[in-house]
Amino acid sequence: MVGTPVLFIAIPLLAAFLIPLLGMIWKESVRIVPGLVLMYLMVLAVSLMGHVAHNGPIIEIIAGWAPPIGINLVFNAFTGFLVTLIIFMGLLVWLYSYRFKSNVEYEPARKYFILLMMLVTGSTGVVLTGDIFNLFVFIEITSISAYALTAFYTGRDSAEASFKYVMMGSLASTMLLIAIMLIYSQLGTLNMADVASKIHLMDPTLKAISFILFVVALGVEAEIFPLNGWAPDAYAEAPGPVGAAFAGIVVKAMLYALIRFTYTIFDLSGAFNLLIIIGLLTLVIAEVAAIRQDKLKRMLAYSSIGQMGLVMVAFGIGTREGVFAALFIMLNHAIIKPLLFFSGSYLVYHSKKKYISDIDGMGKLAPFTSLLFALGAFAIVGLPPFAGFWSKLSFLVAAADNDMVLIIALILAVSIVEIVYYMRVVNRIFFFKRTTGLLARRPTFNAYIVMSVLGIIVLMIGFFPDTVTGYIQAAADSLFDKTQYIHSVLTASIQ
Amino acid sequence: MLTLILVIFLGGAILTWLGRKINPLLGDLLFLVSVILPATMFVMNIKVGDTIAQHTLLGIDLVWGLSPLAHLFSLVVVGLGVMLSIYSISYMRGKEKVGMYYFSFILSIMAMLGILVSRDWISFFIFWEIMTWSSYLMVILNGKKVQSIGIKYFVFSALGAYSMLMALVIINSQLGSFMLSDTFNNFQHLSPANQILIPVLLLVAFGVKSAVMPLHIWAPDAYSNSPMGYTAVFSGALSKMGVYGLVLVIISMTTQLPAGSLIRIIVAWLGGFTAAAATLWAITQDDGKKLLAWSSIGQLGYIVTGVAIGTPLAMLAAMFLVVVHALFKGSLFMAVGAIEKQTGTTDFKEVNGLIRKMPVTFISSLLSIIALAGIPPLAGFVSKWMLYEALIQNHNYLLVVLLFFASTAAFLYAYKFLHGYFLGQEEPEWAHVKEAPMSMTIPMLLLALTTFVLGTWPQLLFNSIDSAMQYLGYDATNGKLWTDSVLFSQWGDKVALQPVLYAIIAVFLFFAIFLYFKGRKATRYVTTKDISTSGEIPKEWENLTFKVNFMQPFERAIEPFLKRQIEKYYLGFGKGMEALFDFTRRIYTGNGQTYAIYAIVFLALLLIFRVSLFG
Amino acid sequence: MKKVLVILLLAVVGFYLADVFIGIGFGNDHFVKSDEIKPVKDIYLQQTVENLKVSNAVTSIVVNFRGFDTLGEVTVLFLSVTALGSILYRKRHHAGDRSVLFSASSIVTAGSKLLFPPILLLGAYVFIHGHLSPGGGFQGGVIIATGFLLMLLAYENYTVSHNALSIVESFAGITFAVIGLMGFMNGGTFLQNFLPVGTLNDLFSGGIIPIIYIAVGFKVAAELTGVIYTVLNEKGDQKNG
Amino acid sequence: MDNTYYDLLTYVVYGSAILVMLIGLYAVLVKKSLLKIVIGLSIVDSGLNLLIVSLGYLKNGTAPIFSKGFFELAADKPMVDPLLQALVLTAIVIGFGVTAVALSLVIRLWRHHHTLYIDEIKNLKW
Repeated sequence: MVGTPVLFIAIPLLAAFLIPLLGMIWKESVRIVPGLVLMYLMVLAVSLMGHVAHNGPIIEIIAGWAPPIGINLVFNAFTGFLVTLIIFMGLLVWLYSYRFKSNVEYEPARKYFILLMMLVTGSTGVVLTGDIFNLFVFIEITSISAYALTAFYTGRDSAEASFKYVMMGSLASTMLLIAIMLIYSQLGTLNMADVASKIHLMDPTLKAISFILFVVALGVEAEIFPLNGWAPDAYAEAPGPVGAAFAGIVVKAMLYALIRFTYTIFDLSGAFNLLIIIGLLTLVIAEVAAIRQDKLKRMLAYSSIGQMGLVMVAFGIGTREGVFAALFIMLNHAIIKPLLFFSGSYLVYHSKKKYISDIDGMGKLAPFTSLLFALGAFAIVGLPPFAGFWSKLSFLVAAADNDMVLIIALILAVSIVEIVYYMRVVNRIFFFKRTTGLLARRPTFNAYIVMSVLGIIVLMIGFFPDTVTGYIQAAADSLFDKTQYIHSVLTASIQ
Repeated sequence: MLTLILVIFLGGAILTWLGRKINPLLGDLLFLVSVILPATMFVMNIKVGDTIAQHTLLGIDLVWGLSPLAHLFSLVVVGLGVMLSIYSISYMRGKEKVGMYYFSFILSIMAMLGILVSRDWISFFIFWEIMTWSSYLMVILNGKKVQSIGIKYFVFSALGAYSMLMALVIINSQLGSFMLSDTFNNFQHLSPANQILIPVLLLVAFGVKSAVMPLHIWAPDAYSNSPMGYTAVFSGALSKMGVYGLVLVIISMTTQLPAGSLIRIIVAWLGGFTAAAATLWAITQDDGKKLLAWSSIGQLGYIVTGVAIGTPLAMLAAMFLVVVHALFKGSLFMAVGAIEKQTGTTDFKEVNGLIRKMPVTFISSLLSIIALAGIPPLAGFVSKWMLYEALIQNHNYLLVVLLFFASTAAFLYAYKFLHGYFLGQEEPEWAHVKEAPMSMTIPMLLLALTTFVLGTWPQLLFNSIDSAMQYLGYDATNGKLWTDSVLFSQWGDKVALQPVLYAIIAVFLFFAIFLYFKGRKATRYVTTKDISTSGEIPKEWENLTFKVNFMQPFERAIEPFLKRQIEKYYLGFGKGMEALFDFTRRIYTGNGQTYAIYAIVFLALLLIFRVSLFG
Repeated sequence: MKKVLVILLLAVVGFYLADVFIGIGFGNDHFVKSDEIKPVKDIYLQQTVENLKVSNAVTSIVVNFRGFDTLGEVTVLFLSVTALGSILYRKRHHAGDRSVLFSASSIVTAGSKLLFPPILLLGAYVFIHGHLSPGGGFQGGVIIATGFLLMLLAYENYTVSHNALSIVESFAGITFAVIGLMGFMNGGTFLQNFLPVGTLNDLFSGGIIPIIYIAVGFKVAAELTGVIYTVLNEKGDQKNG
Repeated sequence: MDNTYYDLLTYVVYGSAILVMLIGLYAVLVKKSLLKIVIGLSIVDSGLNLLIVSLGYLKNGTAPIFSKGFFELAADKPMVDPLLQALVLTAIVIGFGVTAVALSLVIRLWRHHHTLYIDEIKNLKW
């Protein structure tokens, strides 16, 4: 072991506080330090994953107070899987931004990298924490970083997007707090495991109402249908790598929170049906909106929302296979969507309005980027032999095992819509004549590396899905095993 | 071994694509190697067997083997693949996106072989999808009408693929296995609803690829829009994958169903309608590619009808037509490709009198057209005869009438094709046209001659078909199945040769004489502009070829049928959906306040319906 | 029309919320009556006296029991300052005048000057005695920031060094994090107390709690001042920015 | 103090806290000025904080501070919930952070659009 889970939070925070000081000495350090921190966290995550695989979950106690008194962090197969994913994506986003932002002045650059690191840290915290109120704090850390990153470009309508995000976000945090207070007022505890073990004592009405508040609050961040108005704007107006980070990191963490509440903390039977309903709504509306978009990033944003809906439906199945499928889709989405955002943002780099029509014929000008975009598009619509196919298949198998024939039909119908809009873009890239005089921007070396790594992972999961399914299976088992979670947290003590 | 072959295909595809970037010649060479080498390995090494290779992905067993039925189809794929790979080298020379063409070509050959060797639904589906998107790349390769034709093709393919996916996950959930054999053996264990649902879904899936009537609208455009070197594969082999699937579904599934005969009759009628309507459409086309595309759909209609009827003779006819259609349609598409390559257009109104410029192309087209039209000495006749006979035996007289009508009408477009390109006035515009290079004409001719051989000695193929049919559960007939047909029982397999040979000799003599006279008289060029008019002087640009509105009276006659294009309904549906989608996305008004109201409304709704949600 | 609908909507939501909270009741022990339920607040109240020797239970919760939350909270503040800087960032050549254009009367300026030191002193007192009396780092920090706000309002040309602010802020943050990490000494956990706790109601009691709270105080003061300064300087001079 | 007094107080305290929240929400949902919306958000926060603090109150309760005075004068009185107060502290700080960000965004929007009328600031839609 090279550390304990709390370092996932402590080290980036320490670094965030240090960076302004270091920046006074050596300006380049504001770019480098976040990367070093993320690299260290990556090593930490991998080594802890290895540890967890052999020795069971790690419960980190903070301030010496064993749960349920103090706050604790839980690093088990499930959270570990997500944390590793989040940090890996964070590292890639950093690497991609490293030169992407090299033309930005020192002041904004410093802020960009601090905010990016805190975005990753906040998401990590959301996943790791074992305390409801601490979850709220980390959600706020993530959101504030996200607000600022959305509005990072001064020129465009980014402030508008960010403002919508702030509006929705702060309504959400209000509801989250009310829900937390309702739980506390009944059970006298804030620890997730403790709440989960006592939730059956709670009055059903209060339980349902607090769950509803949680769903609405976390639904804003997890982009479920009526609450996701901010999302396409934010994705589209944020800098390219940030859009990727939203799709690959933030949504994942927020969805995790929603799932944690549904699966572990609450014992409401109707919760799964609710997940399916809102998941389907989200999926259908988002894909339907995506097909009519004329801006590339906006289309990708809607597609991302749609995928989240699919993940929610998969979680709503409520079986182990469903969870497996959901996590698999999450993993694939976390890898493919950033690939699309990265390559897409280079394809429309010089375009002012970022219209899809501006990428006509880009295949000639920027073959590598275009190819990777096409790979991502093929993978995300679930064409075999690319990554997305396996997750879609495992989802459908899980759904079919539960006799959800109509839902399968609906989802497949929506997939056709998805295929149409992705293929329209791919067609434009490769088979259209260039109509605008805009030149392609050559990706930086780092961007090449990042996109290649993602492309290789997409291919790898496509051809050898078993390289990742072991982890996903362990994660699914870990999420599913509620009693084990409760037991391991409540019996934790300082080593 | 099998895995190795597929990996060679895959690696070859990528290497070819890369090689093409380095040096065109290297790309050509790699292309040939990576088609022919694994294809040869496949033919030499892969024998019929249940499990040849096995992999486990995601806890699902992927089992690969070769059934006799698949073996029959694989012959078509390999044969066409090799021939067309040779053809493509010359055909694609000097065109754009050759690398992508090679890449998709190799991949689709791989995918088709993969489909055939799949013994489980998952690998079947994977290869099916690879086939779909690799052929999709071909359809849009020339960059024309990409968004309409390409998307139409992909949407229909996706519709089919997703029907299949849905069917196979239901199969898995009910039977706990993705194996094809388990599906067929345990079909009775499915619930009654699923027993109907699954065949229907699979029929949709395979019906799309084999262009059965309401699902065919992608086909004419897709066929004619892809490069001719590939269209031959498309129509000859790729669409046969749909047939392969149909055979599996109809024979192995619907026969176990009480309602199965109804399904089969419906499919048979759909096939018949496809044949008839596609033939009518083919007649009205002015472009060789389009004509052949529609003709392919029509021929597939015959095959589907044969498969759906499912009596031994019908099956035999259908299987025979599968092979033969691949041969003659391959040859014809190659011919059109050659003409396109040499003249730059495929429009009947523009190209004329190529008979002397491109004699080899003409000969092979002639042979293929004869086969297509079902004129006796060639293979098309054998299969069509058997089909009619099977239908009559089965008392499907109306269907016979329909198919016979289609077959007769097919003469019209067959003639139009021949006349359009090769006969008629020789225009000075095409005086410079030369015969296509050897690498194009030889595969073309080879395929045409094979058609001829198979028409004369059909029993060459019958053994393969027979073992395939035994595999499907027909009575073991020891190679005597075809004696069911009057055609052979009267003549006998040995005797069949004589009258056929007489016929061939007669035909050839006729053409030799025809050509001789034609050649003698051809000293005088009659151009389209050399025409007497009553007072009006035709303008330079007015195309006065009599091939303009060649079939006008006929077209007028069938107009009422043609007006009811299914495509219009689909387009209307598509437009309606898009309008609905556009309306739906207006939910996102852009006003942050509205979003906040949504959130509160959502909260209020959940609070109000809390009881019904959570009890 | 829209207003009416919104009011109806809010009435529905409000009805449910009010229903729930009135059901919970005011001023009584609202926890579910069950043997399994042992509200953590009782443990906190007990432990703060027995183990931590901190008289202000809120402080002991904020800094120790739930110190991790506070670390996050401090980070939120830090982030909002960073976010503010990033959102309002402009290239230097846009510099204009400060947006507060009026000049305060001499009474205000003189009064501010007079009040400024006591305000700072009060703030410092509040956060130094955070573990003994109501108040603490946040409250003290806010008080200090109001002192700076007063000065900024009173004097048109009053400037605060951005560098100084960010150094204070960083050092305070680092102190918090490092003290947290020092908890790992002696096999402890993050943020665990490693200093002697002293006796209840002494100024030097509570182990690391006062130290952290003082750091928090500095940090909050610096950050709030930074926020105020950034917003006031929107349009304004970028001398130190 | 008797129970009816507390029953009445329940309505008054919770009712007013929730009313404050609803007023804030009303501003968020109806008012057209961005600035008013931000103010509304901050009013919602205040109402929420009121609600949380009053949730922690106990009859006859005293502040959760073990000062000398407590031991001398009020040792028998129950202490109000210190945890909720600590949480409110956190919530206030976070609310402050969000409000600051929201206000800075309003400044940015003013720079671009020279209006704060929300119906005019919707370049991003559909």
